[in-house]
Amino acid sequence: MFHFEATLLAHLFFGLSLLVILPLLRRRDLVLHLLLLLSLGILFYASSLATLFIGWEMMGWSSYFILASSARVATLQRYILFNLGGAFALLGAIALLYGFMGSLEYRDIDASLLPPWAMNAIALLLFVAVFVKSGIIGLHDWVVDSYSEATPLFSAILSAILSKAGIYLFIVMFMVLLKEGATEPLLFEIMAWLGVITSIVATFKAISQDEMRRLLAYSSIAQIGYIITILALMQGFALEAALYHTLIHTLIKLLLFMNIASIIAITQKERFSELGGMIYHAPVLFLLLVIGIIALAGMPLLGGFNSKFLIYTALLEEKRALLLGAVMFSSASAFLYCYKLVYGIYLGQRPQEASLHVSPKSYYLPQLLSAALLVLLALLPSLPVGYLSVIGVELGFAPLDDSNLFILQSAFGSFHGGALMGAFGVAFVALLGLLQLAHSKAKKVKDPLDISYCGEVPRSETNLHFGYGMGYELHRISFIAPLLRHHSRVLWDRLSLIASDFSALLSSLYSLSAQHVTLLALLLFTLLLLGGQ
Amino acid sequence: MLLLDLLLMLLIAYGFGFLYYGLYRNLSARVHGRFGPSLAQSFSDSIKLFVKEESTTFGWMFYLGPVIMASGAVLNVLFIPFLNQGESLQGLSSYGNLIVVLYLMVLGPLGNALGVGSSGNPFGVMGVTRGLTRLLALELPFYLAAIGVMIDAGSADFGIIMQAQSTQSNMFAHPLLFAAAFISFLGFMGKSPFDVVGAPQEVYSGPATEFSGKFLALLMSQSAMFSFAKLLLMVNLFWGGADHLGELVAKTFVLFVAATFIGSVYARFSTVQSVEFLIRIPTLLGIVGLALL
Amino acid sequence: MSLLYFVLLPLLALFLMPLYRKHLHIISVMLNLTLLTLALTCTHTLPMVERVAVDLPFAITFVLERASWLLLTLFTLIMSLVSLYHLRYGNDKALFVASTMLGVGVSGLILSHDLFNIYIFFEISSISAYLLTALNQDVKAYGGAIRYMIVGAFASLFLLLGIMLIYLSIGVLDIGAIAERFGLIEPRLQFLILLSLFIGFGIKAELFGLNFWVADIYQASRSSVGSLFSALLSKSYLFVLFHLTYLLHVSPSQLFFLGLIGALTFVAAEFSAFKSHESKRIFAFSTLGQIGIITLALSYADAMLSAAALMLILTHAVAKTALFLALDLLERHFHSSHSTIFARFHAPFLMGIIALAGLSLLGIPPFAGFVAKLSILTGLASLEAYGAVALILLISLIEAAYLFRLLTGFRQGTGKERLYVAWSHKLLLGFMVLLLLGFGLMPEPLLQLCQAAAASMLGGNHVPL
Amino acid sequence: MDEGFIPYQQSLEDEEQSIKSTQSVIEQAIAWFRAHSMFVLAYGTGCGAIEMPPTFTSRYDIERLGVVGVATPRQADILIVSGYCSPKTLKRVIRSYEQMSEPKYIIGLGSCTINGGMYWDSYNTIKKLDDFLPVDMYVNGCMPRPEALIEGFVKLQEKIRANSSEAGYIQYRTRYAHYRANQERLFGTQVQPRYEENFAGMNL
Repeated sequence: MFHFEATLLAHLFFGLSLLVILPLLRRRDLVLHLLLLLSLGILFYASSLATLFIGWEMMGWSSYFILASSARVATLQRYILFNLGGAFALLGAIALLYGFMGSLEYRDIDASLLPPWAMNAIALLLFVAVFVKSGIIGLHDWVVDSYSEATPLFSAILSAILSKAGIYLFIVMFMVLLKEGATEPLLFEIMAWLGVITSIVATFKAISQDEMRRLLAYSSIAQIGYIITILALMQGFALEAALYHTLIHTLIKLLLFMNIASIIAITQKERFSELGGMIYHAPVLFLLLVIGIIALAGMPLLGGFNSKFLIYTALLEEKRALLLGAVMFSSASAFLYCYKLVYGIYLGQRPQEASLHVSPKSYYLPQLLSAALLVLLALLPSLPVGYLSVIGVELGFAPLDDSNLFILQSAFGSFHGGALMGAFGVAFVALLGLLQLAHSKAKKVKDPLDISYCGEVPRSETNLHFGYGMGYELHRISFIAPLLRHHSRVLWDRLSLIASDFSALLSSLYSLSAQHVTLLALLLFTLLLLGGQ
Repeated sequence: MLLLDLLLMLLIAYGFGFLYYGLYRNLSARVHGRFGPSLAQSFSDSIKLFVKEESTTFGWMFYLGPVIMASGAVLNVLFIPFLNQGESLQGLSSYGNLIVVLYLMVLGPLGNALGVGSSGNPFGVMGVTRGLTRLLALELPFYLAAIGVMIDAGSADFGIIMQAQSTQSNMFAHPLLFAAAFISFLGFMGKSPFDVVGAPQEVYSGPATEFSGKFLALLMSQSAMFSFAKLLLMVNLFWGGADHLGELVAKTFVLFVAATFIGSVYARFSTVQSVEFLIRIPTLLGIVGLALL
Repeated sequence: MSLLYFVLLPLLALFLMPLYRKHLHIISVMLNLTLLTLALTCTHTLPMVERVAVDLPFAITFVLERASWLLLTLFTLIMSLVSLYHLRYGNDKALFVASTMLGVGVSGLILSHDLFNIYIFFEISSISAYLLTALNQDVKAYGGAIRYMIVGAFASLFLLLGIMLIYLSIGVLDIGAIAERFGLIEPRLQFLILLSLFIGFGIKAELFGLNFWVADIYQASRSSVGSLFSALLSKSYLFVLFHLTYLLHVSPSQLFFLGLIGALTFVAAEFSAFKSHESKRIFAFSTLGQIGIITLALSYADAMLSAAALMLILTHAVAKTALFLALDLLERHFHSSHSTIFARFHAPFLMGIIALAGLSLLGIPPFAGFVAKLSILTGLASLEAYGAVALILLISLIEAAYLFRLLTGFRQGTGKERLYVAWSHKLLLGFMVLLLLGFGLMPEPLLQLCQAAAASMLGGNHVPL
Repeated sequence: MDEGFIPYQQSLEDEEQSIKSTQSVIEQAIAWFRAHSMFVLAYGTGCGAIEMPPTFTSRYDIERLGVVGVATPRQADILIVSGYCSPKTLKRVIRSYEQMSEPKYIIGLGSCTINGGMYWDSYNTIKKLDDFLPVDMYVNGCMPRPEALIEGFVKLQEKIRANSSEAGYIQYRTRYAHYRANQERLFGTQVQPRYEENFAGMNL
């Protein structure tokens, strides 16, 4: 049976969230954070759907109350309503399952007993729950707003930990509990495409953001889009690829959000337009962020590539060429926001402004750990494979070969992490040496404003950091511009307006005078009397 | 032995890279009705830059940017096999595969972009932005073609991909995929009409604006090697690779000349235009090609 | 131990109250705690029957079986909590008198086993409710009370009509006897009787079509009174309505109609609350919504669903009481109950209480409300009533929207006042939330009680004449 | 210095021949590469700029000599100041020159850079570029033909190969005070950063 011990996710999430919570000690929201941790525990330890749901909901509301300390009211409303919407869909699925199984214990669930329509209905409801939590496009507004308005530390938890709950739910429900069920394959097909469309749209939206955490929020949505896509294949290697990517993404987002938390602590600024040129003020943070974005972009030499590789080969194996093309497109587009992130904060020119603060030392620990793990995973890409295979093996899928930790095997080829790292290292050192020995001597400019600027001497108040606006040109590209509009927000706003109008109509009934009430009651009586006879 | 092999590969890539670059300047001069510089001109340029007395740097990241970029190019050369058979000139290709190489191709530009960004020059970043935006659309058709090739061969391994073409090269087996990849390849080569990145009329030299002396020299050298790596990639993916060095030179030369002539006669696309063109024509070709697979 | 105590002791207290005017609050607290103890001691002696024969058709028959015991315990508990809450406001004499009377009324309603007494207690509870509404002694309160009175009188009229028709046709008023002989009545007259009873109780139990007065009454009265209305009054009428429904073996189509009314009540109330900005009104609508769900669940006449509905009655009563009492604290401080007041104070404990009680109200784990809601949903699902499941889940989102909007009020705004909450109030409110949490974490005992109660309610407890 | 441009130019050219023989092989190789790869920043300050496009394009094709135009001063070896300079332009010219990496050379194109040319009595142009920046090669005429410019490049190539210590950039470094004084007389002190202040020590 599916068990807590078997879930990498659980270990990972606990370990990492504790790391983030560490800097929070002696703060007021610590209790709520611990409650959140408890809810994760309930979620992972659950042996019945009711318990699972308790964990799920507790996670929702405890995070809501943590969020409440910093977010705007509209954001909070959006957060809780979307989360509850997903949770109620889950509850609906649970109730439906109960209707057929008569029990909510995992061990009593036998999906082969479900009639197809019920299986599909359950699948749809679960999709809603998973999609809302993962922020599938159209249901993503709450993600972005909450990530950007949470306290910097809590954004890290939201993105690194909580965003994976949807994936966990999917794995538990579909791959463990309902795998015998006869779900309509079309549903998974739709899910796969939704995932990839989400990742593309979110990637472009990420590129056009001006706020660090909004960018990263969209990036999270995009990354989870891949995972959704790959999970929809319902295959063993896809499961492993998804889990590997979950692991990597958790590490990356922890690193990046903590990095941004540090930057916010140092500068008190959130927007790229107000930042820039931090590299020589915080070189360590810069390096950590670079590690993060290289991994995020999925380039070799850092762990990010491993999971991308697995995802691609899994899709290749299933011969899903177009799906893979779309995934790779979105993945390649991610370079742009990765660069925007590092440029907007660390590179470019530093705007003239007030003093800098000191970043708390405790923020460095999670970053350093994540970065070290990402490097280690690049060197030994097969390291977590055995760990990841556990669920797959329990489900009867063949595990990936991890006899040589340096080599990540897949059905479509393999690569040697050590060789990549080694070759790069040698080339890098050799070229650096060459550059050092070259006849030409490097002279460092004294004033960062001594740049080639059309023969001009820029003043300190000249805006030289307008590169933060990169991505604006996407609005001019006819294929991309429509993706950048806020369709879903308009849709939900309109829906809420309709509800509000309907509500006004109904609530006007409740201000009737006593005479009218009695008259209505009399009318009802007469009508029923006539109708009933 | 392996080490010698690797060095040889790098030397070949370096030599032929510069030779082709010189050739490019010559050929396009002929197209323009000029004589153009000598074949070794680009090589001379890079040596001259190496021996300039000073180069300006803006800090350590600026210093490391070109190094990372050049390392990326070196890695690309090393991870793509030169020949489709035998032990020699295979480099590290058995340690990687096509997917690795596709991603390694972006490593260099990213390193460079970091260096450019740290100079604080807005023109540099504008160039980088243009490059990355163009990259969005540039990679899509190439990826589609590569996916087709990989699915066709049943592996991402270069050896197997080349072996699968022993009877019929992919260019003829999947002409649409080849067309898609070729248009992308033109863009990757940075030639017209896809050379908006460093348009000197608008953004100085784009990413290279602040690079001087040895940094520029390193960038030129890596660009030569990188171009050769891209030629290799196309030859391996669509022309079945090469049996021996002579064939390799011949095939890369043909490909190179084709790219040069096309580049010489087309005017430059703006960033938006190039993205729209790349998404319209080659991507569609690629999708149809995949559908026909 | 006599069931009469539940009526006589409060009446005694009512007589004592004028004599000890300065200690009304103490009398009230002691009375309610005594009643609670008495109710709890009855656990092992159920069912209990108590008959005081006046003249046979008009005998006073009290029956305490599992279901009514559950409610009686709940009522005495809520009464105790409310009176404990008012311990600090000892000068509020009318409140104690009227609430004690309300206690007599609702206890009598669920204990009574004959229509005559039911009518009497119906009136007692109504009159005390009018009094409670007018407690604030301002224009709004009097207006509300008069409106309430008009509607209430109308309800009594229909109830009386129903009772009269029953008595005229079969000559008995004892419920058990009526249940046995009801089939003898001509079907058309049966229908008329059922309809009159439905209108009579429906108005008081705040069902859709008959409940358009409710929000205004809640708004006109005090928040603490709202807790009594919401937790005791409406629930007791609802209980009697369904008790009669089950006893008289109404047809499935009529049950379906009741379910439909329940669903309508639920939908209309939740939607109405969505746009409301007056917190008492919002809570009133939320009460209506819960009543709707309870009605919907009870209308299936299914053991599991009825148990779940009883559970919902219990959890809702406690949660709503906590909310109304907390609101009362705010109202006393701000002299307003507009929802914006939630943004104007700083009191973490009170804030937490409101939040947690709100979560329970919404049926969010790990609070007791969740168990009730989950039971209702699984019950509906096992009856294949998927439409009802979907409806409840969807409309619950609307409920979440307005409840969480109140909660977000906590963090809005800048100039927040520090609000002092007495430790006794903290203790009281904390106790209620702990109760909710406790039953949420360990729902089994309560669920068993509810199941037993549901069984007795559905089994039609015939007490021989 | 004698009156007139021609004797001065002659003296510059004579000097080269004598120095060349003293170089080592490596120095000569370096000088050869430098001479055969000239990246030009063509600063079109005045009307002389009109002659540069033909020089660079098909008709005269100066790329044969290894001359390429570049856009930024960082990459340039040679700065062509093409014609008269107003103080406003000169400011930018100086800035561009200072941002070039050494070794770097200046070609003064047209008579205006020598003595003001037809603007000899203008109130708003400088008369003698050499007061502000060290000119390595003058191409006189108004305007000089592309042939003349090519001639200038060839002469400059010879000069580069000679690797003279009299080269303009060395003079600019050693006699900076003189140039700076002239510049400050024209612009005041607040405008341009001082050249030596731009760099914080050599070698990273």
